Amino acid sequence: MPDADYRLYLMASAAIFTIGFYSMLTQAHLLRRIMAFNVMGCGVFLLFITLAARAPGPVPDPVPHAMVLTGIVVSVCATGLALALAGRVQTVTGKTELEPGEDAGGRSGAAHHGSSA
Amino acid sequence: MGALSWAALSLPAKPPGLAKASLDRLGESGVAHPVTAVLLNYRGYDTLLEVGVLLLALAGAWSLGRGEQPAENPQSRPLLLSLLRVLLPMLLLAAGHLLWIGAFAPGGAFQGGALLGGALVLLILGGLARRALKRERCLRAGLALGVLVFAGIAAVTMALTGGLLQYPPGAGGALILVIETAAMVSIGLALGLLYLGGQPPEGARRSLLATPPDHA
Amino acid sequence: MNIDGLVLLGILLSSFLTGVAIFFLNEESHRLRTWLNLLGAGLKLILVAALLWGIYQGHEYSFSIDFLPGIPLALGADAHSVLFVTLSTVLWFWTTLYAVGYLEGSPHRSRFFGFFSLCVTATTGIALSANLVTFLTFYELLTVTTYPLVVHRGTEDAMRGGRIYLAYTMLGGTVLLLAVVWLHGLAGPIAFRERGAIESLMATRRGELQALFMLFMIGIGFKAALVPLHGWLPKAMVAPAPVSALLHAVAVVKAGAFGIVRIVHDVFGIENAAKLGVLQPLAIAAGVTILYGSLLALFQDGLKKRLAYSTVSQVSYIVLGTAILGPLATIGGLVHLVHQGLMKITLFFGAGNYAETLGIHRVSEMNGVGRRMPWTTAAFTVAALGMIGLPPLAGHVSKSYLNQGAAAAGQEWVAILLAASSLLNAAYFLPILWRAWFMSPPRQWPHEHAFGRWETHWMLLAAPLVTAGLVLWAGLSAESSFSPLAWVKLIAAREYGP
Amino acid sequence: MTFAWAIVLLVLLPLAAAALSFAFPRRGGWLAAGAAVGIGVGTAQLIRAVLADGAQIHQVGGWGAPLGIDLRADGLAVWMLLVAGINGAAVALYSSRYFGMERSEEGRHRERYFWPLFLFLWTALNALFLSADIFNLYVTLEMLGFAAVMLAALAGGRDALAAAMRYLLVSLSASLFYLLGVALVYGQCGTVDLRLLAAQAPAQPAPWVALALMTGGLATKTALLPMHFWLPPAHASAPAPVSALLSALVVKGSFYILLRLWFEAFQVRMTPAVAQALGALGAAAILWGSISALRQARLKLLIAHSTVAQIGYLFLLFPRAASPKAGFLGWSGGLILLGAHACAKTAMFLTAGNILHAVGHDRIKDLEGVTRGLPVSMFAFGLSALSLVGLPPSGGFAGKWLLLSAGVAQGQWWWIAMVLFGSLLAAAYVVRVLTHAFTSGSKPAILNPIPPVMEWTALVLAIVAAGFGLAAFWPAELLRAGAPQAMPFLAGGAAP
Repeated sequence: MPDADYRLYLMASAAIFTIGFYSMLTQAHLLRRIMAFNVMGCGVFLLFITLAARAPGPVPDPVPHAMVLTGIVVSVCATGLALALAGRVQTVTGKTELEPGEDAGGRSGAAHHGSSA
Repeated sequence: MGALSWAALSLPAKPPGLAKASLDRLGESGVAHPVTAVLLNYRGYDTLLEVGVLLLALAGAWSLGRGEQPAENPQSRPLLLSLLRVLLPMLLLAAGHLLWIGAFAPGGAFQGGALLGGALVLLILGGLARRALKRERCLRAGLALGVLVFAGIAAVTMALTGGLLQYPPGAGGALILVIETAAMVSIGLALGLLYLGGQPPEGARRSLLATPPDHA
Repeated sequence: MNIDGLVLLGILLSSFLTGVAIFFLNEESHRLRTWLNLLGAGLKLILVAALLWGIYQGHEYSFSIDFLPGIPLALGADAHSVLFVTLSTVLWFWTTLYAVGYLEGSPHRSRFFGFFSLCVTATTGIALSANLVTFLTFYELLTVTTYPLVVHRGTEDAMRGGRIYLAYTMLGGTVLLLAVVWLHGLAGPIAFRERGAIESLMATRRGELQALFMLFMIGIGFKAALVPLHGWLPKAMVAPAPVSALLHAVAVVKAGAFGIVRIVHDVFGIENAAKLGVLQPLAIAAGVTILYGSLLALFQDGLKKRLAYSTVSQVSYIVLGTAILGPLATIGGLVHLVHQGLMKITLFFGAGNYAETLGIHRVSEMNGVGRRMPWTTAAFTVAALGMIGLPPLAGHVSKSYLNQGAAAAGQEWVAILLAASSLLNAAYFLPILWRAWFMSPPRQWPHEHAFGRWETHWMLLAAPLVTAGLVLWAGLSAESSFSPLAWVKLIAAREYGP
Repeated sequence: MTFAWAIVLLVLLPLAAAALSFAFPRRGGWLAAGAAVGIGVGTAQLIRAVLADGAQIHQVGGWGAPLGIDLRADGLAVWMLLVAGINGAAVALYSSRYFGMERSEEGRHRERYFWPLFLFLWTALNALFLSADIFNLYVTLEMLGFAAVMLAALAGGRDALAAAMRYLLVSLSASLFYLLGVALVYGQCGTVDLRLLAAQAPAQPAPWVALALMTGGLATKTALLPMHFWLPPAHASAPAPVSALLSALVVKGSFYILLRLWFEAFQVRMTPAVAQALGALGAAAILWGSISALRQARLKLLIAHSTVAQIGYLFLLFPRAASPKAGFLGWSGGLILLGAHACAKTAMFLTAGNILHAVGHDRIKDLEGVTRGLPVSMFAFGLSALSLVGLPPSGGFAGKWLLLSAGVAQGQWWWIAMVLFGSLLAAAYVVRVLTHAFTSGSKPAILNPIPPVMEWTALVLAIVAAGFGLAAFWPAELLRAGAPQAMPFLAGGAAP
């Protein structure tokens, strides 16, 4: 791979990760935050793949590829889990966002009891 | 981002990676494709835990309660049904193919499992999986299969060679295929069932936690 | 560590296991609990007697197990230990008897006696500690085990008293911990040794040693109730009478005083401390405490409060004696450790009897109480007169040694101080005695209980009579060879060397 | 061979038990009991092997690093395994009755899912402590995070779900930061093995950035101030045994990786400035956590905020241990404190669960008379408080003593004051609870009876926390086993 291309991919991966993280911090809707997580993940995976491509010879380094595969599976699991949880949050609270600065401590102990005892 | 790009750009262009080592020892690994060798042999332990993570994610999703009811009447979606008739056999075939060629070309349990998962999602969408979804015990067994087979083989290799996931010489390829097959079934089931966002719904009964708990 | 050393462990376990066992008892099993209590206290008494006999026979006792890396948990029986452990064990036995009678019929007795026994375990642990870390450990355990006793009644008042108690003692413990860690950093593990364990640092680390001495005195001063660190003591008076007796005469305050003696004698060494120039400030602090405590005692109407301030004052006699260089003063201070314990516990037993039998809590309610309860009042009188320093009672012995010691050290101000204190003592005790014996009783006592054939429950009566007898004995037989004074003279002789 | 079989017992067994308890939901309790016994045997064997022969290495698949994954058991790893084992077993015992108390469909549902999630959590912890490979650590970290989040959500209420959602998002982002760091490290060094990285000690900028990314992610997962915000709601709204696991063990997993990175793989970068910075965050956490614990109205929240403060203590390990002078004192002190905190915190949360169930709420000011109704539980609370405050002879005392000793040897007075002040604050907040509990009120104390097992489990654990300082020399010895080779500058502080 020509040198210039490879740098471009490196910078792209950093940019994608940063964009994802920025959205994670600024977006409130749970679905958007879950997507932001996936974008962050893409940035990381792109970095792995790019690093693998640097290897001398015709075959890219297989180790980062395997790591990316593992990472993707984990991130798919995480996404599935997060979606299920977000769905449950929506069912129970009727909202698709977390209240800012929400602290379970604000509520009284008695109201809380039903769910956590 | 600046620091990140700067750091990334500062990485050496001719890296001290493991490309050479993993290719050099490919012969000992029992498979011909380097990525599969890394996944199932060199770093098979990662994959073992990862199959666990998948089951964990599914158990976690199920712990939230019952998921959404699939479509009521499959006949109301004729287009989907006719698509399924063509697509399903192809998906199954492709999954089996990917599993098999994983040994020497890009492919393997995850790729195959992803296709199986897709097939399952389509079945659920078409309302064709309703009876299967009610057989919860079978589903649970199928989901746990991958982890159990993988962990079992790890323990057996320990007994045979004294090393965790150290395959006896020559048996690597076969054992990897067994692991991959079991894993593919579990992966496919898990990915497909995650789509429900919870435990498969239970007939006519309302889902357990769908109503908000009573907050006095 | 040797086989004999297991005796030391046995002394600790006799009360520890009793305490643990009592926690498990059903609230209703009074008889079993009483027997367990007396068994534990009696066993401890026997073991201490065996220890004394063994030392007399020339045995040496030590026990240690690994604790922190490089620092063992070590018990030993040197002269200081034996003095304090004997005192606390003897008083313990009678306090237990008293407490059984006192708390008859009140709730939570398993909890109370459980912690009661743990508390004496901590006290004897302090007495038997052979190194600084072991001392610190038992010292903190004492804080923890006394807190439930202070708050035993569970009232708002009790909780407030308990909070204040804990705040003071925890602060003290923290300062002490700092001092101990710092000294370990300088000198490595510190085992108690006659004439001090820091000789090697004297030349190079003078400033640090002075600072350390101050930290030690502040840390322990909280428990010893040195002014201005004494605030908790009157507040802790909300506790039941046996607990007050315990805090003042046997455990907490006494442990503080003992701790100061230990640090001065066996960590710094009294001569080293004198060279560092840190004894004079300590003597002045003790002097201030003596006067301040006596003055405040004068103005208290609550009987227990008056006794509490009296304790603040009297305990500093011990500190004063320790802070004056010279064997005579040392003897006076140390022997007061025993004498003050005997006298003060008698006074608290008396106060408890008045409260429990007649509902009397204030000095102003004590008119004619001597006629209603002659035995209790007699014991109370003996102890009060001893406190004032009337010969031939125990208090007189301490004060005369202190006076002589001060004169020998050229510290004339001490004589004036002691005279003033004696006058103040008389001023706050004599009116009580006058009221009790010579004024006519009211038609009705505030809250009277009937206890059958004696003036009060026999257990409540036995304890103060015995301790009052000990006050008489310690004074009368002071110059015999089996008295607290004789033992203390031995300590002083070793401390000052040949 | 010992190590190889220990791996089977410590990782494969609980993993298989987790899968089986998912497949056979009614057998969860028994499977957990079996796994607990196996883990106990494995840990004991491993401790013996490490004490006898030093650090143990197992090359998974026989490949060896850098191509394969190495597992390693040294003093630090087996100490963590032991702490996790003790607390895990106690939580399992407690949970065997806890979920059954609620005789509803909902309660049965929770119990069915508690066991597989719990077993996955235990698997993840054991695998994490044994791993010597930073990518493998990522996988274990994710397994740990998923299990923790879903356990936290198990309570099912509005608060619990919201707290779990927040926890999940924070945890996932933090993991990606870590993974990004791993990518950069691999890109620079061509290996992800801890020991090989330590041998390379490269000086380029990439590892610095990688280290910063990984530290940020891990510190977030450990809830180090100022990334602690997610912890109190998540820990306080979970079911009691889950709160115990989260506070006692889960946050320690990521802390453990931090130790491995800074003191092993990248020890050359452990400059005084880094150590002081991490320590300063720890000190701030002690202050913030303790003061906010003082202000909580509910017991479980108080305990959760206390966790934030106690995590602060763990980070004092960095400045204390990263010194050639008396480094080992700080190292062993911090790790003993970690163990003591785990036991004490588990005992406290279990106690809080008992109170919550018995009296129907956990408002601190209405706890009057609880000591009368639940003497064993309150006794457990008191004993674990001893350790939290750091009174002798508790494990907390031993840990603080060693940290303080290191501070004295290094002449760091500011830090000493911090440790002491934190102890006083801790005393203040636990006494607040005890004061209310001891006050004899007129209120009906106990609504629901508590199974004795649940009270006694808490008590036994509290006794461990309050008493194991008496044997503090032993963990110090264990921590020395196998440590010096990998961490040369820890050898600087011989035992006094």
